[in-house]
Amino acid sequence: MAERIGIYVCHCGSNIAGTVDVEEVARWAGKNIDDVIVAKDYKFMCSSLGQAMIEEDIKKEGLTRVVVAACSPHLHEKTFRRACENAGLNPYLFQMTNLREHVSWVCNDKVKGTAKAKAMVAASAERVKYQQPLTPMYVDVNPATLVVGGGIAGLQAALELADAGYKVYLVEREPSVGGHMAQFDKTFPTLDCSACILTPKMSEAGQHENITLLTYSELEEVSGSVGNFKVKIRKKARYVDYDKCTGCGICSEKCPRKIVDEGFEAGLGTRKAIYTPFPQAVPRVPVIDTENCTYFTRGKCQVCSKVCPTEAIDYEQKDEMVEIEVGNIILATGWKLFDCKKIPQYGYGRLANVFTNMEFERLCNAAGPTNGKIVMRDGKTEPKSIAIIHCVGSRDVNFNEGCSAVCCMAALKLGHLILEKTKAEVYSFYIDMRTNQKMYEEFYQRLLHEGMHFVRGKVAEVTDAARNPNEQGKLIVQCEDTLLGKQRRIPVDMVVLMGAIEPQADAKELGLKCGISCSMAGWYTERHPKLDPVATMTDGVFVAGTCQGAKDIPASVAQGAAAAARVQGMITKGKVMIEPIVATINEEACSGCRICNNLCPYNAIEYLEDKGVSRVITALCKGCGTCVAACPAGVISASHFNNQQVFAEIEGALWDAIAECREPETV
Amino acid sequence: MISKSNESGTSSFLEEVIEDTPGGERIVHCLQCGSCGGSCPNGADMQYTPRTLFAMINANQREAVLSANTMWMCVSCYLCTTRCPQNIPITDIMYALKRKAIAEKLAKGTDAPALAKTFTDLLDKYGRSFELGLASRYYLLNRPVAMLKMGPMGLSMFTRGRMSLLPTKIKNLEQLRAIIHKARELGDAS
Amino acid sequence: MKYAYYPGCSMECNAAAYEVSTQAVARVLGFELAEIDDWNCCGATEYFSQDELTACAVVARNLALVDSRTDQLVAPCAACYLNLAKTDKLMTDDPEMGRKINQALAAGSLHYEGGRVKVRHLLDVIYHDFGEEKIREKVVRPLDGLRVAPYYGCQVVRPIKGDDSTEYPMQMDEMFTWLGAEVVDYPVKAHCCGGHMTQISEPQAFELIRRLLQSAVDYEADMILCMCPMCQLNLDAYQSRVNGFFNTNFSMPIIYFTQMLGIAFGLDPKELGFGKELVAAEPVLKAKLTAKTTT
Amino acid sequence: MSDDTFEPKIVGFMCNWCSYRAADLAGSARIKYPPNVRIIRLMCSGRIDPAFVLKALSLGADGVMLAGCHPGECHYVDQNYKAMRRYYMLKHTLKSLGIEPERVQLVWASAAEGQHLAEAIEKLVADVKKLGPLRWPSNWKDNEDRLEALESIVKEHEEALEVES
Repeated sequence: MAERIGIYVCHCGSNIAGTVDVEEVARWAGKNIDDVIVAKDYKFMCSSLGQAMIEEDIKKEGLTRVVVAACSPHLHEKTFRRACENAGLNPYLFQMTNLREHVSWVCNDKVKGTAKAKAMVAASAERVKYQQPLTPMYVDVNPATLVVGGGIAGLQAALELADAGYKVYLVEREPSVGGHMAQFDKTFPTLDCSACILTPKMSEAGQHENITLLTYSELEEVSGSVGNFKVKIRKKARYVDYDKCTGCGICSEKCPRKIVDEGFEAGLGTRKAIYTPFPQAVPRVPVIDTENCTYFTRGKCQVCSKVCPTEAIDYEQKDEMVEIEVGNIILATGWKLFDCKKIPQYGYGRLANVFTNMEFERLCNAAGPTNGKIVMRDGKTEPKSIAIIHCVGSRDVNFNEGCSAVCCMAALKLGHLILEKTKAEVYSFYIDMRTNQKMYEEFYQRLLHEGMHFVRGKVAEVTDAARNPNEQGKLIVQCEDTLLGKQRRIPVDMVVLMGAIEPQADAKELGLKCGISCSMAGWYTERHPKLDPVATMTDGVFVAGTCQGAKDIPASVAQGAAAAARVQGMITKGKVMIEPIVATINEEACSGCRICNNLCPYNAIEYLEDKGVSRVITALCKGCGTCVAACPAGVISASHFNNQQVFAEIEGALWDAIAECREPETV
Repeated sequence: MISKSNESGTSSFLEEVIEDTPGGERIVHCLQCGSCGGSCPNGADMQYTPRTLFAMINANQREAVLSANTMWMCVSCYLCTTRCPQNIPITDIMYALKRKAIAEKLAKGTDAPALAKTFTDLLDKYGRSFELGLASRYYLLNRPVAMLKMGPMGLSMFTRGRMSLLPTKIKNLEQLRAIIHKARELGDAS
Repeated sequence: MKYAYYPGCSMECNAAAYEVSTQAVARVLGFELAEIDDWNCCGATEYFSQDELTACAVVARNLALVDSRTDQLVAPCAACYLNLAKTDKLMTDDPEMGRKINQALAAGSLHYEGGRVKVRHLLDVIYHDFGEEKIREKVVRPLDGLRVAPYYGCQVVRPIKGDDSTEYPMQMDEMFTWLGAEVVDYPVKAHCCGGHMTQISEPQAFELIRRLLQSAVDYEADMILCMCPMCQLNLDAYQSRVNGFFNTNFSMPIIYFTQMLGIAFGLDPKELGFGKELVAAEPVLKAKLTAKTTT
Repeated sequence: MSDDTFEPKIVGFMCNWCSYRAADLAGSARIKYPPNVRIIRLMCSGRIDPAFVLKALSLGADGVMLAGCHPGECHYVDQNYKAMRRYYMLKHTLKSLGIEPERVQLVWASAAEGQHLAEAIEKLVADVKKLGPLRWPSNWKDNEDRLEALESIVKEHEEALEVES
């Protein structure tokens, strides 16, 4: 029996009707396309009246298929699917034609626009005939959540969920949560002390009944899909019994082995071979750094074991694998600092008094290696002048094309701290001063008032090659002052490089484990850059904080909370709908060649050894259709995008070419 | 950021510069950061830094650009080029501007075009460069006073066998000249 | 091992010391430099300021003359190296330009396919193709106690990126530690020697030369090692004029790196072209190295 | 039909996540481009079966655009690389069928690159205009052998396609 198709062409006010003759398109479709029962145009199809019209026609005319030619399906596909469903028609028997974004808005010529619109309506109409009723699938959502990364974004997400009463596993690869924020002294623009606002959240997370803290742990493997992920986590051996340790710290105090702390203290301070990264660490349980521990390297010492009052030291401890089940995953894995040695002309690593911003944060920090005294590399001399260089490795196509977003403000903050703590002259070398959040511009004005010097120009080089007695013994910052149009050489005692914020080195690898991708620059790709910034293309996997792109603390916190809210929504609903767009293999016809097996990025195709055929695991399939296109026997089919549907759509789109071919033109 | 359009909307100087420089299209990405002007060993003596020149090119200030001393201060050290955060081939743009300035006789206050001309002529004539010939012709014509100061140095060079009195000629001068002739012809045609 | 060799005009006379020491070092290390027959001048920076297409065609004639059995071309001069490499790259990257250049070459019955010849600087060849082990093997007179300042200049390290840094190249530094010398890590080793500014505008040129000499003196170098005839000429021949201009008293020998390689390999300074430099190296060599040779 | 008035008919296959959204963005930004491309949405460029392209050309299309996310940015991890591999093989097939490979162009456009996509469409339309109409269907009728050749090539092609190296 032939289908009964209804076609609805929207004016969208004058948005479509301005460059497409919508009445003509509807009239033409009604006359020329087979099986079309109703073809109408209407001012605003998405309005309740428009929807009601479609619903009524479905019932009255007994429509079995519906095409709406209006805007992008990304806007209103759901609206019209619902309308169909209301009228008792399976929503997957509906097709949407994009006349606004793809025709009327991009075309000036009404005749040509109308012709294109006809072809696109024909394409939808031919395709819709072959569409099949589909039923969305629903799966239960496990209310537990995994948060990866214990920086401020991850802490925020974990606490929001835990406070709402849901179980959270918080995984952090360092021995303590806190992330980069724990290293900072003050935070811009309010200058509140970073530790004062962060550590309460850290201890809250450490003590929360709903949070299982897995520090010094890394995500090993993820399987399953939204609602029901199975996750393997490697708990690295601390060599300290978590349950016995009271965090008294005697072991670190007595440990005879002192090493430079390249981690938390950014190379400026020291720590012991058994250590907690900083005094407020959560948990307080230390770890043994086996590469430097005398016992592990030379088999002798065991001082920590001897002094531990609770016998918590366990040299035999092994890495442990923990398996957990969660419904959703939030990635909040943060960033890493650009390696400033990659720009040798700035002298980092060669000229002693060139510092990175992270080193300088520790230098300013009252709990840092100098107790907050700003001194040169010799540990005692107070600098008389300091240059802060912006955009080191950012806004540079050789390293990171993007702007790191926070360095201008961080530079202003460091400038303020220097002016507050020393009598030094402070120079900021910037390309553009970017202070575009609440109270940021005001903070810039404050620094102008406080007497920080600003030079607009990207620094060319920092050198110790003096050209005159003035420069002798100094670091000379050479640049063009672009506001003067003149080259300048400014001798200073100390240089601070504002290194770029870069994606974590293993971001891509972790993303692959969770089935999400990275941008060219290495940031996690969100579902929509504006309208869906914390969800990802993989249902049940969310991102928060700097792993999604460079951002400041308020934005990281907001994203952490937003991701938690999205997860709560999933948990509250209890069930999650899965679009029924999946591939299926006709096992009868499958030759078992296994070509499709390796193509699937989600390992959703299994090979059944006993039957000698392949099968799609529906729950894992995301419906990309690559296997469908690749199957040499043509026995894999993609629901809602099967070959018959696509071929029909091509035929419709070329209706005029086909007509020309049937009746060769006479010129 | 430099845009290709200009106030009058006609074919701009910017487009010409892009056309004449291999990789020149990168110029539109200039951030005006000044790492070129800051890096240049002669930057302090430039009338306009390269960055300023790019802004002037964008503003279609053709004559001012071509009569600037900037490109004549360029020593082809390529520091600006390798340091440019936008990969603009700055040194090559300087070469393109030198050629334009010479062709349009806008080069001012510099002996560089004369040196280039003398050098090129000698090359065309002998196929090799000839230091004494270059020195005598170029200095006598352009900088007779400087020539006197060069005397002692020239003598030291001569006594150490580092200055030859006669030019070396290549064997197949005919072939070289034919190539040069054809290249000029092709250059003039385009 | 055999390489095609493009000496460049300076090597014939002004930089004869570079030429003889290069050949001497080649003999010790066991490689042959087969001079391109009837090569012509590379045009320096001057031809490119005048006429790009013709300049490229003039350079390309040399590439086209490289024996078809060789695909490695060695140039000891920085400017020659860059002009040859740049022309080759342009012909590879820009087919339209390649076509035009070949049209010009055709007038002399020549043809060159971009990318056929790999253009290399002498330092690159000695550093990579022989390397630490082979070079150490040949050392008979270690340069212990001699403080050398390797000077790279510009056009070998920039803009064509090799595997060394464009800002702080290290390959000559490393090579001289193999020879036992104390290598001075001074900040201007890849800055400009003044180039042709010595001919155009002396104040600028002299200032650039002064910066290099001053830095080497600040870091207490005994000599500057260079790898380009133009750099050597500017730093050596103009040194007394720089002294006059700034009222300084630099007396810094400027020696080709191949000359010192030769010394370390035990060759006689005479066959390495010593004595041709205007600021004599002899006193330094005597003071620092004579004691060694006798032991 | 003179060359001046020739308006090529082109089918565009675009992935749901990047290139289709790029086309949406071109629309909302009111960027104008020639109205010759009729867009068909697929979930991923990896879904593009070479047979779709041949089908379109055989029905009278003068050109085909394939568009997907940038390499490394595929929403299905890396399926666009598979599209790219197929595209190169497809070009060989087209050549052996005597069709100018420039009629089929692969474009990467992220959801933010409306302008880039519009420019790519402009280029494809201009390129196809230069080549003139394909008239494959009528040529086809003239030559039954070619039909067979096409079928065998498609088959061979598909078999060779996905063998892992």
